[in-house]
Amino acid sequence: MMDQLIYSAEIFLNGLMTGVMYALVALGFVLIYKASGVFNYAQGVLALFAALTLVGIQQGQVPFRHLINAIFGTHLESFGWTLPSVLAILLTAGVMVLLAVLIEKLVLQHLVGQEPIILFMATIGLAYFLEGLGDVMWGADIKTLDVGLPQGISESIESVTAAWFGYGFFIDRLDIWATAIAALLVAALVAFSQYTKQGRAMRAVADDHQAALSVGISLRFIWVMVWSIAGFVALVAGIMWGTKSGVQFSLSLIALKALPVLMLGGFTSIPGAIVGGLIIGVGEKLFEFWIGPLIGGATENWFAYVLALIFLVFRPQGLFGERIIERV
Amino acid sequence: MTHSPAVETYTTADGRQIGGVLMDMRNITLRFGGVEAIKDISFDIREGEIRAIIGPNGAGKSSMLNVISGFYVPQEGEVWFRGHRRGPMKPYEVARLGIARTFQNIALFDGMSVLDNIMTGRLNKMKAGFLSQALWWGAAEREEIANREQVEKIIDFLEIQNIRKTPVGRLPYGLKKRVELARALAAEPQLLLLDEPMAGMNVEEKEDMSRFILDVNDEFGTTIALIEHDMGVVMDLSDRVVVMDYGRKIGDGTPDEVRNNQEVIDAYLGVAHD
Amino acid sequence: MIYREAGDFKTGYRDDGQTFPIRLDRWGYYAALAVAFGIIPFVINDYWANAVFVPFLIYAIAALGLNILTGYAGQVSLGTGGFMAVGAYAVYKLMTAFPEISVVIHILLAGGITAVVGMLFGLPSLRIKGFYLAVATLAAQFFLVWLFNKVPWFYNYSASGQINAPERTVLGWAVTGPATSAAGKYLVCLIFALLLAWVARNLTRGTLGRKWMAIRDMDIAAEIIGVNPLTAKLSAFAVSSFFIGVAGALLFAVYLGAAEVGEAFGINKSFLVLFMIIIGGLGSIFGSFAGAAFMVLLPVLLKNVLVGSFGWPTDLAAHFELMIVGALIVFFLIVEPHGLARLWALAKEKLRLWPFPH
Amino acid sequence: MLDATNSENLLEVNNIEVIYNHVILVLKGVSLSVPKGGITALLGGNGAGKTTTLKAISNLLASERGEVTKGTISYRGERVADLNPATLVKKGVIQVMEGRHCFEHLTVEENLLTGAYTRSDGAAAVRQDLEMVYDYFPRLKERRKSQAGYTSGGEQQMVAMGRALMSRPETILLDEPSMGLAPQLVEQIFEIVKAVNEGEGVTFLLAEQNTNVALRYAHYGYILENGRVVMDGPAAALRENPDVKEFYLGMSDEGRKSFRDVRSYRRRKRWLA
Amino acid sequence: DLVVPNLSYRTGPYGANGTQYADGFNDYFTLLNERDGGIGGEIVQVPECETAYNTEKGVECYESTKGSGALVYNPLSTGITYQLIPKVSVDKIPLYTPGYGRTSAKNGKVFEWVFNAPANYWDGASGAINYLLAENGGDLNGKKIALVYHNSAYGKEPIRTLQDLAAKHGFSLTEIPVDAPGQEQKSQWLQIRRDKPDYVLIWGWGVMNQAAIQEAANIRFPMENFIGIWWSGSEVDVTPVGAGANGYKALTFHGVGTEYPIYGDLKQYVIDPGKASQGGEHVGSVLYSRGMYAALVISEAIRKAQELAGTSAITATQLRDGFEQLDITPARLEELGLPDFGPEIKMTCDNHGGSGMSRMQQWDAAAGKWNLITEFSEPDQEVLAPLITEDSEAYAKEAGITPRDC
Ligand SMILES: Nc1ncnc2c1ncn2[C@@H]1O[C@H](COP(=O)(O)OP(=O)(O)OP(=O)(O)O)[C@@H](O)[C@H]1O
Ligand SMILES: Nc1ncnc2c1ncn2[C@@H]1O[C@H](COP(=O)(O)OP(=O)(O)OP(=O)(O)O)[C@@H](O)[C@H]1O
Ligand SMILES: [Mg+2]
Ligand SMILES: [Mg+2]
Repeated sequence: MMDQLIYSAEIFLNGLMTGVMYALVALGFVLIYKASGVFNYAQGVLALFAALTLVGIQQGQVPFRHLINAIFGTHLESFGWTLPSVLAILLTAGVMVLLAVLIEKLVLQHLVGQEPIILFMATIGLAYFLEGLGDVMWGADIKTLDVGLPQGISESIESVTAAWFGYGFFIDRLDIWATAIAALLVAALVAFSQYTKQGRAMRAVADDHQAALSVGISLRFIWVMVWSIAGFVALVAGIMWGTKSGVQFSLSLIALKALPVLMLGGFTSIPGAIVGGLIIGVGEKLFEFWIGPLIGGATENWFAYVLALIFLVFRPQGLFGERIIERV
Repeated sequence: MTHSPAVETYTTADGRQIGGVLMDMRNITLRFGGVEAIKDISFDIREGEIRAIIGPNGAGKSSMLNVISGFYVPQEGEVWFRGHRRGPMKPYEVARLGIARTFQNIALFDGMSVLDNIMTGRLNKMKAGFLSQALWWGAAEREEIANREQVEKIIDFLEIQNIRKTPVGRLPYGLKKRVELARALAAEPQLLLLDEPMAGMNVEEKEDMSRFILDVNDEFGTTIALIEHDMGVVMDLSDRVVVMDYGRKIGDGTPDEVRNNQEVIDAYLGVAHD
Repeated sequence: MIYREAGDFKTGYRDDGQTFPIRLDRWGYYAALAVAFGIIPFVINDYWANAVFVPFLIYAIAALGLNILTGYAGQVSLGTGGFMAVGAYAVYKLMTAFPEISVVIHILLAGGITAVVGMLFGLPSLRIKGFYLAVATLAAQFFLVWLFNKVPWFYNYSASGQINAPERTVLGWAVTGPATSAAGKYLVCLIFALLLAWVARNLTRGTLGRKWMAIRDMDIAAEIIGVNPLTAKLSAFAVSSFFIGVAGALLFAVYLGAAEVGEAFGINKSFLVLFMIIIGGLGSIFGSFAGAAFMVLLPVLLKNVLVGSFGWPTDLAAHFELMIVGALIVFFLIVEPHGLARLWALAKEKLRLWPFPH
Repeated sequence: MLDATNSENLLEVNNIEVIYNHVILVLKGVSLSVPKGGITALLGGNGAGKTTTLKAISNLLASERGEVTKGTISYRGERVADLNPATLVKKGVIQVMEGRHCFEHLTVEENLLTGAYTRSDGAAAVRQDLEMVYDYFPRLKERRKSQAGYTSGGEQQMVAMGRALMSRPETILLDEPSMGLAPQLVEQIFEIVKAVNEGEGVTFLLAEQNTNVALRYAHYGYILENGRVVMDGPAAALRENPDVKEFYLGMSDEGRKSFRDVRSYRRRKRWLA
Repeated sequence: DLVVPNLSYRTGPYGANGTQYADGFNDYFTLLNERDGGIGGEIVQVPECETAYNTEKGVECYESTKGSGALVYNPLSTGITYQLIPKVSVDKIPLYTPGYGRTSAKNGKVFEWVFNAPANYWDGASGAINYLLAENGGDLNGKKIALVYHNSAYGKEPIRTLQDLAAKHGFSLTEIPVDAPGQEQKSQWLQIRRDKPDYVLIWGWGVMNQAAIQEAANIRFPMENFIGIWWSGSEVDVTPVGAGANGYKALTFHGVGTEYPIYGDLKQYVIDPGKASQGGEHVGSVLYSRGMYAALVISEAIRKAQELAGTSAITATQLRDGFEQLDITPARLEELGLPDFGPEIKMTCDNHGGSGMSRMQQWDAAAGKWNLITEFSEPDQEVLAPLITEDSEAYAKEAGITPRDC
């Protein structure tokens, strides 16, 4: 029994950190939802795209080389450089801003005032497009992402816990980093949206497009800004997940792990994304540990959703979501 | 509590018969979190009369209608309808008692045509079973035609024949208000609640709307409770007026009584500019 | 001015409520039926059946189902894949447990079972709305897939968890199993699709349909004018799930013949069907068919053009296919957010005015 | 009172046509001019096109799938068609939209601050104007920390006006400020319009259904019907016009008609004959 | 011309793996065409069709290529294989699924049209256990073995076999499912870290492999005790993990690397003239070699069929006969430029699965290559044979097939 408790504690800690990783993806959703009421399904693909671009830039791959090779019969491979991580990250962030501008110009601008489900569909279309584009640009093979983040067990934590409990906890150093970065990101985003002029404008746009226009807020600027920030958040998520499990197609599927986090935390709340992530992370890991063996395991795919569902029945707007104003 | 509804009846100046108490609100209190939207208000609505509720913005008028139609459940107080105390009820159950209403911010079904919107008013009159509907056979088809005839009468009455098939989303404001009225009428209610039916209309349109309200009251004998900010309309149409202010009742009586009540003038009317 | 309404007088409310009020539409519909029953079955081959018609018809049924829920009753669902799986596994269990009973009855029963499951997962819709509900329906999607993968009873304890459709006949014709002819598959699906479309049409134009639409457009107002949200929403979930269950049963038994739950009924199915109804048109029966046709045909067409005609490598073609499908979805939403059905209606409206606009 | 005829025209609307959704023709040639420092009223029934006119001026039509297909609008002699709403706000034209349109989830004060979005004259100046707005609307100061979504209709109207003032506008386009407000509040709002107009010299173009009040406070009026200007003139003159009296003020020769007495056949408007 | 469609997947969750396999498959036929003018004078056409590992697209691909006289299918997907098994028996086209698909298809009496030599999943399971037996002096009593598997038809295949083997050899088996795609496996590996199994087997595909190897490295699980099935043993699975993956082992049923004579020809006839599939990026990788090997077996079956039928333009039915009498001896392999590349493949009417031999390879992270560390060895037919009979007979009953006499 004592063992089980100690194990639970270890799982709890790991659950927290996994939750942070989910939250990183969820954050991007929240930002865009907050600022435009758009449920951006493409967020996961955005993370994939960012990671692909980062690897491509860092390793000097020639974009579209398959296409070029197929059409012109050339054998382009790479530019033959390797850029330092920081520079590559900056350049990628630039690409994400460019992407945000294009998305605004080509998609969002034409869909102002449409129903949410239409916008949601548009982002699914966007997801398809970006997925294809990412493949065409950088190839579909699995890529290794290394920006110098440490990985593997943290020995100090292991030895400390081993001394305390007689069982060394496993904590991944990458997760520790992810937690620190996520905390920073959340603090910065909260401060931004709550206390700055642009943040206020962003929330205003979320409430009422027309009214925001009427006071002179430029929707286009706000949207480009928000999508750029979301693109940057996607880049961070992409770096974390890419370092963890390589950069390839499945990276985009982490979006599915972020959705229950959103539900639980509330679509509009930045702190909600983190808290929701932590609850989901811990919940699914502990459930798998305690209940999983009784019902055959592999419960993690659905547990988060069912947990969020049950939770929502009692609080339909999520933990920190804005109260749904129901008046007639 | 054994309130017996007052049974006295009277006849108005223009010869309409006002009956006994139809709806009796007793000591209603409604709170939202810390906000007390309605504070211990009692009033009644008599059969056949036009009863107005007035008061400044945020006084709790709409909330009161919402209590009547079961959308808000008051923390305290009792609602009596036709001499029976109404227990906690879902809004759709209240609707089945014969209470229909319109809304302050138009609540039409935007994706449906005018005709379908009005037909929704008759949902509770249609009883065909699932199978009959699925196969469009027997009761379902008969019912549809019978109810359609009723609805066409209302369409004629409100003079909206030419927009029958138009999706309501495209209609101008005034017509929407009229369609909402039609939908409420389609339910053949005994009590009709109108929340600012003439907001955003000019005098001419208000005149039209007044005519419809009076005709409904006259021809079908429908009891009407009405919220309005246009004092001209209120004073001209209503038999009795309740005045609310920040959740309290500050006046109740005939239009003339209310018009001359100093508290009402201070809280609501301001200086009269007739 | 061939296409017009003028002169098409209605003399009663019955006529006014008919499905194709304009004579030319009616003719077009009869002509389509004649081709579907009189010509296609005789010329269809395996490729056309398996790559085009059968999936189109089956997805049209699923799209009808989802359209009832999402398009008419306004409840966005991403659980379609899971519900199709219920239909598939139900029909599999029924087929293997009661081989002597007609497979048509099994398919209908599978729909019924799915309807019950759908209602169960529809219960939260009373509290949860909008995207929260959409995401919540994913719980159904993931849970059901897990269940069918995990509990061996559902796949009759086969080693790998795959299910295989045994051969069954209707009136002596094989309709499931490998020996089924192209025409046989096609006709079964066609008949189901038409019957269900007719039922959907009946339901949506009557009382139940109005309740659904009222809930969709403004649920609070609907409740206040007398719609019971519980029965309205649950009936939408039930009817929708019935359709989707039938589609799942057909997909497994008639089309694929073998299925593995995670692969055949994964979340991509849910999205695919949602695409269909949005591209086709929310709240439109015609739109369900148009959307299904679009999403089934487009990839086949693109592949044939890019690989077949341009001779591109398959992977480039596949990547471009993704990009083109994605871009087209966005394009369609921008041009006409209300889908192909609305485009069609607009085109007809223009035709009606032609040659004298305004 | 300002003499409208002699002052410079800030805003000129010249024979504009507006079409929604490529098919619905709503304005069929509307022209008006708004003199600097005046209060100009735009009157007319439901669907006459008042809101559409205002939105055409502030370039808010695009997001409703509407467009100006003919005619020109110029502000201080400059064509506004190519400006986006934000630039227009910077140039001093701001619209208070019909139905108030507060930012529900922002507090009252945050709502007001969004009004200063386009300004770049520093936080101190903004604070000062915030105080000015609170002076005009003391009620808002009390509720500064409440979420706008939970304030009453009248308070929301004040928020919307205050928000517009925060941009230090030269011209305010005010759409139906009286809709749904209690009579006392209507007076109050118009008093404030008058005070701002006289105190800060802000020009107003206001669309109203409540002809009675509007014509008491405005200097000049236009009457719109079915997308056309059917009448215009100084407010005082309009008030005396028999048609306006009958159809917009509800007055007959013996004073105000009762709403109970309108069941009879009515005379056609003269200008439609 | 001979038509051998290549139902490949170069997109979707498993695109990275599918691409390499498809390249090897294509290149081998290109080599035959370029160097020998095809097989028996007939040019081999390899129309490619993208399935994205999706069963419905697989059906579409099957239908669209079948009309052009397809001789054999090799979809590299267990799901699509299950789909096609009933179809090919009606259409009478062989289905060749080396190392994947339905294991009991080995029984040619029931599965007339399906071939899965040289090895199937159960052979693999037994091969892994045999290897461990050899390492432990023939005794696994009391050892703990964990199976980390892809929670799908593919991953579940070996469980029955392993359970039977566990009973036979007295080791304990823990089954740990991982849902697709499987990039998040923290729970699974924390469990492994707690349970401390002696060995971990993995049945993974796509990102799941690499995530598992990464997590194993993270918890410092001894890599030499971590063994993958052949689908979990390619370069893409280990390279992202870097040095941490050193020592990881995987089964294989063919050789790897470019140290075979055939690569000289490949370079001369295919790669240098620029005819390599997708630019020849993956030449020599594990999955490339496997695709090439599959093509080799098919081409040998075609040769055999031509020989039997006495005509070069064979039909699908004739190809079935070719498969059933196929015998690829070591000498023949040597002739083909791939000495000792695979085990001897000998198929008969009732044995469609060959000998089931496999061998072990180990990853050398520093050199960045796989090294073969054992010879080919036989699986435990004593355990496998009854399982195969049982499963195939169950299928025959369900599908109403009367097994043929052989
Ligand atoms: N659902 C709700 N949640 C919180 N507060 C509410 C809710 N509904 C109403 N209120 C509050 O109750 C009070 C009364 O509102 P109500 O809508 O009844 O006013 P009203 O008299 O109809 O005003 P108006 O004339 O402006 O329509 C207001 O302060 C309002 O903010
Ligand atoms: N987005 C839109 N799409 C289509 N038609 C519209 C749209 N907005 C307004 N209309 C139509 O344009 C006409 C004029 O509308 P507008 O809102 O300008 O009138 P208004 O004078 O402001 O009326 P109200 O007093 O009701 O506010 C109406 O018939 C209305 O139905
Ligand atoms: Mg109200
Ligand atoms: Mg207006």
